Amino acid sequence: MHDHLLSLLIWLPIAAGIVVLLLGDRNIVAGRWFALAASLVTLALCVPLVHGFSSHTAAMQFVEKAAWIPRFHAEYGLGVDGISMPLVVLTAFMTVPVIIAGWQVITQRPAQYFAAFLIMEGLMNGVFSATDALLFYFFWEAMLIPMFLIIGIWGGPRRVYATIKFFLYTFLGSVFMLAALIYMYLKAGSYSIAAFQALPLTLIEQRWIFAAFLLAFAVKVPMWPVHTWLPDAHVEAPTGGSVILAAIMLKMGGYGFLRFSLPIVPDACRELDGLMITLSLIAIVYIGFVALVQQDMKKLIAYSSIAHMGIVTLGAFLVYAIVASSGTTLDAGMGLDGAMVQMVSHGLISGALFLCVGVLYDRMHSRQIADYGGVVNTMPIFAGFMVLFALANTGLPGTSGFVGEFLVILASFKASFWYSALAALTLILAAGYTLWLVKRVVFGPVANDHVAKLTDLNGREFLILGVLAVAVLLLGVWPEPLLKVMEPSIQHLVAQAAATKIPV
Amino acid sequence: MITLADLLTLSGILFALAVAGIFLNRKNVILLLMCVELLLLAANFNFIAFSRMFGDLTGQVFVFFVLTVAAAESAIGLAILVVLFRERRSISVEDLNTLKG
Amino acid sequence: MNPHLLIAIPLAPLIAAVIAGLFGKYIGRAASHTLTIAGVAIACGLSLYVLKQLYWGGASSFNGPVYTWLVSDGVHIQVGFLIDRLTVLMMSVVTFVSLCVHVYTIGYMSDDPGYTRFFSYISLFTFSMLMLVMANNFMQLFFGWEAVGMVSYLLIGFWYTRPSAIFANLKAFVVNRVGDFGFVIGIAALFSFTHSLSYTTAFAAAPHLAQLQLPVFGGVNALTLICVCLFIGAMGKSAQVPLHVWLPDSMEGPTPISALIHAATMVTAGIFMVARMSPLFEYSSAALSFVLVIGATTAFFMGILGVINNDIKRVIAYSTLSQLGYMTAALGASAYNAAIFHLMTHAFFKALLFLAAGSVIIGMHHEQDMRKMGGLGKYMPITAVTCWIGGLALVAAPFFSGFYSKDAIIEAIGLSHRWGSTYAYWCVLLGAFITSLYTFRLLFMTFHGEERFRKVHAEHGHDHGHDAHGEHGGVHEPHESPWVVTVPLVALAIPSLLIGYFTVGKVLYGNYFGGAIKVLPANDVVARLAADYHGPLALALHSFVTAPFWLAVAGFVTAWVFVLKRPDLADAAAVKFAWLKRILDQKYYFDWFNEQVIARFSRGLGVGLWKAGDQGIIDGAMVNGTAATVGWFGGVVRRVQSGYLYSYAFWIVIGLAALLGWFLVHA
Amino acid sequence: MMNLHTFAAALPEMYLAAAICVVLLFEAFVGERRPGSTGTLTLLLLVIGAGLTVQFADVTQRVVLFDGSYVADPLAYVLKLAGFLTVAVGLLYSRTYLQNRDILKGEYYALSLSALLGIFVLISANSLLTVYLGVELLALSVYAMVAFDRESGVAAEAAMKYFVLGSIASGMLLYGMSIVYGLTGTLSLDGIAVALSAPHNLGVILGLTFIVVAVAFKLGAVPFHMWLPDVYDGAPTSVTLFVGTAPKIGYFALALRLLAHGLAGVTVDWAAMLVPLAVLTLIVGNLVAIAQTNIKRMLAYSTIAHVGFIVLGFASGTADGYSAALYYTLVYVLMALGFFGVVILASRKGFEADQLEHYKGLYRRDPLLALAMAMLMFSTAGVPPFVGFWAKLRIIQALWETQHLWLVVIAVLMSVVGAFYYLRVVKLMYFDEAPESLPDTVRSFGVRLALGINAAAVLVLGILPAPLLDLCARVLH
Repeated sequence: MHDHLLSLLIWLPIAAGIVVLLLGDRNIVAGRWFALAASLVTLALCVPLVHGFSSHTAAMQFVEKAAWIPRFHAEYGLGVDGISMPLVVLTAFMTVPVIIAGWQVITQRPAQYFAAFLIMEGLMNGVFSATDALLFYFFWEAMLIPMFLIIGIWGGPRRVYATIKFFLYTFLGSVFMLAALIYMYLKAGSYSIAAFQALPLTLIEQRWIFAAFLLAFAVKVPMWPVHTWLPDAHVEAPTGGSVILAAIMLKMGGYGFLRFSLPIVPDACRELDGLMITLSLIAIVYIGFVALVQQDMKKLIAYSSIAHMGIVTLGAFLVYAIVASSGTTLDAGMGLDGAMVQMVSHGLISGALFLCVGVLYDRMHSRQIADYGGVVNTMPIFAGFMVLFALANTGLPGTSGFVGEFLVILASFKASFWYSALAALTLILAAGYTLWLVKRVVFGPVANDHVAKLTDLNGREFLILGVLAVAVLLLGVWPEPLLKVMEPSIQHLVAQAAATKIPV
Repeated sequence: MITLADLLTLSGILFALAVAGIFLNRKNVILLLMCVELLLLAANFNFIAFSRMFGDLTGQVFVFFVLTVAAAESAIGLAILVVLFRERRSISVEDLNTLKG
Repeated sequence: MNPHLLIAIPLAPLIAAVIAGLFGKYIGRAASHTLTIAGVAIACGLSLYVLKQLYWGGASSFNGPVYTWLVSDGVHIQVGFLIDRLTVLMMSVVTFVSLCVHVYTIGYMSDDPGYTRFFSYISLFTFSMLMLVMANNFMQLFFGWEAVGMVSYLLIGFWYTRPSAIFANLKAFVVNRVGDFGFVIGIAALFSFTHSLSYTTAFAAAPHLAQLQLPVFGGVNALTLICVCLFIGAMGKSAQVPLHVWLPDSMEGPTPISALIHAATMVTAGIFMVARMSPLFEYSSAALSFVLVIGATTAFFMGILGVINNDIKRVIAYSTLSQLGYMTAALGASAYNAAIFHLMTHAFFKALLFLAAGSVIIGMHHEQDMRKMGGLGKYMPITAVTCWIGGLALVAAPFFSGFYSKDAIIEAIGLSHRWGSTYAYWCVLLGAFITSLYTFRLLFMTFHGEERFRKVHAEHGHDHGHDAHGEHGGVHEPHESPWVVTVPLVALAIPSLLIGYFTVGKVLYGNYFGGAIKVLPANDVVARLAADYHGPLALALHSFVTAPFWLAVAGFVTAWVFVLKRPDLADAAAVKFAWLKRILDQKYYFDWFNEQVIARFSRGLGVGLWKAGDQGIIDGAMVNGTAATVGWFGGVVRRVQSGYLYSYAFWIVIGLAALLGWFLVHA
Repeated sequence: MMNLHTFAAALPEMYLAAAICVVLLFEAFVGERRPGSTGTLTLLLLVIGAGLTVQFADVTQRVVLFDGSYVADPLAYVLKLAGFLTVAVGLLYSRTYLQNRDILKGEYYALSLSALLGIFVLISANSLLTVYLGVELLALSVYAMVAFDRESGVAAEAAMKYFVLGSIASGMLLYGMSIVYGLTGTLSLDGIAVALSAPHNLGVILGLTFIVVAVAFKLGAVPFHMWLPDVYDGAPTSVTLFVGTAPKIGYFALALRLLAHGLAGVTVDWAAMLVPLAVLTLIVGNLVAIAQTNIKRMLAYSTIAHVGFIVLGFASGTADGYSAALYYTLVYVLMALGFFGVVILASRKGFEADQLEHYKGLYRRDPLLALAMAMLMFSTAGVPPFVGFWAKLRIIQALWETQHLWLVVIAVLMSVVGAFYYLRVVKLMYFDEAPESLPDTVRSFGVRLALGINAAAVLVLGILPAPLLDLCARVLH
């Protein structure tokens, strides 16, 4: 089984999704349970994945290779290393709560709902475990379709605008990447990512390719100024959609930077490092202020996601600044570690926060902060979770939110005082917007009789929030296991990024 | 003595006339059909001229084919014209504008 | 020393807190408080045991890891303990005060629905504080640092239905985050030079760092930058001007919290941290001057605010600010051990004062306004006596614990030659007068004079919070509080009275701290004080001929005149110096500035960036703009398809001509 | 030496010619009494034809017949097979539609077969004469088909426009051919390929331009595209389906035989001419499609946009480019069959489902149809995992191979613009509520099955693209 584990992780959920689709809305009860079972099995498949994963090598593991398009040297190649494995696990982990969250809430076309998410899971696992660029792109794009439908069918009032915006925005970003991939294929004679990473490229070529990658990944992350699709998409998407968007899809941008930009066009990255760091810092500060004044809970969390992903991109591109300023790669890996941890942690926290909003939305069908107040009086347990995740979102030590930010800030000073100063502003801003949200929604006297009628979490909601809470705390108290898995790959990545690929 | 150049010039003029006729005429579809015929004739002229120059017959054979096809073509054209007239009670080019945009 | 034993110290309260927090509902109130008290008691006992080991048992200090938090890029970031005499002193104080507060809470919160939650919080706080104190590296220090802030956030907002409370806790957290912002940068800076987060490495690197320049702000000394950044963190936690604004508001929390967190322990974390970092600060005179000036300013100006306030808890809160200023100023003068010594004594008597105030508040049925009290002495004798003891300790009356610590600070600053020390000296000196003025004003207004509460029961009963003796008319006699309240008072009164007398010789002038605190010989003012130290008795007798003592007496007299003898004079003065009073009522306009300028600006900026930047330029112009343009263009091109045959033909000819023209020309 | 076997390669054409006669006779004697039976017969004949083609016309290398005016090669084999299948499927979809508008006549089938014959002649043309005959045979049959519904005025108008403009095009084609003949003295494409090898020569360019314009017109490249929307819009949907599919194969062959083969010597010239045409075509096609409210018109403009891609393939002027274009053509035909099929199935007697509004909430009324349409739309937009993605990929690859950076950028940008109006269809079907009053869709099992297979093919070929990609590359190398 080990030699087809990744294939299973990809195709099992997809197949399950199709089955659910075929079961249809008529026997949805069976469909639901089947979907849940499928997602749990997929999660269970991660156990051998984690267990069999060797954290002593940067090489790809669980490698699978099969001919796909021999004439164009594109193969069905799968494999995970320390960078992708955690993200695969995160994907499998976050899908379960999404399935559970939609349990009774989704009444309209439920079969398609669960099917869409299962298929998404498979495709996302594909993105993270593809070792062939064409295969990667294949999954990367295919994923847009289910998300497009999820937002469009189960979304809010402006869902059509939001989903088309989402699709075109990301599509625009991706097609340029495709052009770049084909270009490199023609030079490298193969679509394998490893071949691309080994391919020498002149600085001009690298600039163009970097630009193409930037467009694709920056939109996904999203980085300022191509972030405006995210708030709309989040606000309109159903809870599950928001969770997957925030928890996994955004990570693909970060993953793309680590897997493609840094190792494939290191010289262009070195050259444009300042730009990337500036954009990241703008995301952290600018977006922080924007988040402060949001009136819609989901929008607020969406903006906070952008700010937190700013930490990720900052950490990713610190490498060059550190090498430039200190002349050594010492501590360069710390930024990348921080970026990775931040991705995983943000996946958990933002997912949890969106689930919290979902819990409220299911009861009051409003996301407006103004409609709430004093929720703690009627939903104490929920309030407990909400406050916990909010504090985690502010990067409180002891929660996973702290680890990534701390590492990135530590590393950033090595590059420049100002980087760390601006990055550290997130401490203040995040505290500002998150806790102000909590103050207005959770605390205070009961605001209106809708709030007065609220009922506290049911077992289902308690279960998913509880699991996430445990995960957030565990990762915060003892991140070493995660770091251990990543370390060799990160070191390898640092080496790749520090090297030059300009042919002499 | 008629040179190749003369013939080519003539065919060129014919061609130009035909084309001009097609987009200058706003009245009658029949005229269009005639222009089309003229167009084909211009081409035929070339073929004949060249075949005489080369002294091989293929060009003229081609012309025979063209003439045949032209006949079929005008047949179809007139047929369409009939249908059109039945529907629209008009064969004015000006009225052929319900499909646009 | 046995590490497992050390681990048990923070763990006991943590476990208790978790159980009480998660299962409080099921195990019930009694179980919860027994459990948490047991947890803290264990911690306290063990701390005292460790203290004994270290001081009398001659055990050497412990510095070792507990577990590896993470390894990033070869940097091992560990959770670990550094237990030396400084640490263990803090541990003992924290756990002891915490224990008293736990017991006291049983009575104070007896009828609060959030009873178990409260116990869980304060136990959690004890854990966090211990982690902070026991840390041997900056990561863990920062963890404790933020954790105590988080618990304080939860506790200030404990009565979450009070708008004022949830405003105060948000304010507290954000202001603290401003401090932590500096703190984390300081840590990052230190890390970037030492490539490690452990204290020992950092301390070792200090002399070297003092030689380095950083190319920011046109070149600053690396160590100065680091120390100032770290101290900004301390300013947040220890409420130094201008980051002090959160502390008075934090009085919205239940009184035990004010005693434990906002007087005795958490707010002193900053003081402790600087003392802990003395090996760094010692090498940066500039940073120490900064510390000195900030501290002195806080000590004097915040004290003044105590004089005009009528809320019994807020008066004590301002006094806390002022006393923290004293400690900070002491740090600035390199008199670290004096600062720690004052921290310890202050912890006892200030906690005492708060708990006494709490007892008064219970006695007055949750009335906090001193103008509605008076003459309570005969109704609640124990409270009154203990409160007097605390007060006298606060004003540094000879023989009282506060005297030994505070006097030393004033003396030390007087001896210091550091830049700003003169200004600081005058601040702390006059501070002595102010201190005694507000202290005695509080004592007189509360326990003596006419029984004003009889007049005011009409509008009595504002802002009850959760107390169950809710709405009720008619006068009710103030009554002494139950034993669970008074016992802690007594328990704290004893050290407030005595601990200074018995420990000053060792802690302050002896070599108690050993290597825990580093002072360069050149800066060592305390050593010079020690030179003419001849025992606590002599010190106390000598004080009768010193300025601070007489200033305190002056304060006493003034308070007596204005409060008891001629209350009308106070009002007259208020009228005469109306401008001054307005400034003071506005607390020097700090809050006004924060709310009207900073907060408003941030929101304005946010709205601006959102509406103009995101929605206007990016979305409006770029995104939707492009879409609109494309659509519009499509509509235009569409019209070319006019439907007329001849125009179609015409386009064909155009195309043909264009191609012909272009290529014939270029052929 | 010259026995029947020599002509086996030309079997499809001969068979088809015979088949046309059979259909006409059958219609004359039986069809009158049993309406629809002719249709069945035609389908049967087409299937048999495909079978015979596989049996006899599967040549392994280039076979030249009839004094070099006819060629049969693997490419021709593939294209003819595709032609048979396309027409068969198209007619299958059209059946009910024709019935509902009582134009279910034998002539319709005869015309489609003769059009197919024209396509085949084009496919196997190896001399200017055959090319011309193929073009005309195809064009004349299609003119007639467009005007087939005698009750419809717009159809007549469309036919007339198509006819006139088409004639101009053939006139230009002819004129260009005459000049080429004048330059080379031969009609055989092989001969021309040998004779014409000096690019940038005035005479060549003169002739070339006329030919290029004619080819561009047939393909529907801007600014010679104007007939296309009107014809797609005005013709009965079944005819639109036909015009939109099979002839593309023929015109691809036209471009390939005439330009890529015959005028190979001056590739630089005609490729250079195709570049601006392709760019214009991409831009105009996509932009105007956005502004459409009639789905047939929208699909017409989308066709133009796709033609832009196909022309780009030719513009690269390399064998790989041609195979990319071939792949694109086949894929496009497959998808066009699908979505026009959906349009046909969504229409009923007296109701033409030609407005975009008619697709609102189609998901509710007919989930399967909506699903098929959605898959086809995503595929046409070029989104994986559907086959349309590979078509675009191949074109971009061909452009990269010839260093056409800017063409790549434009192609890529336009594929994004294009995605918008395909998404809009999905949005209408899935996100909007169905208005009442829309009639049911056609439920006949066979047709739906065929459509299902059609849509499934789009997915399967998308996930496993290797075979078709291989085929297209092989037949052109």
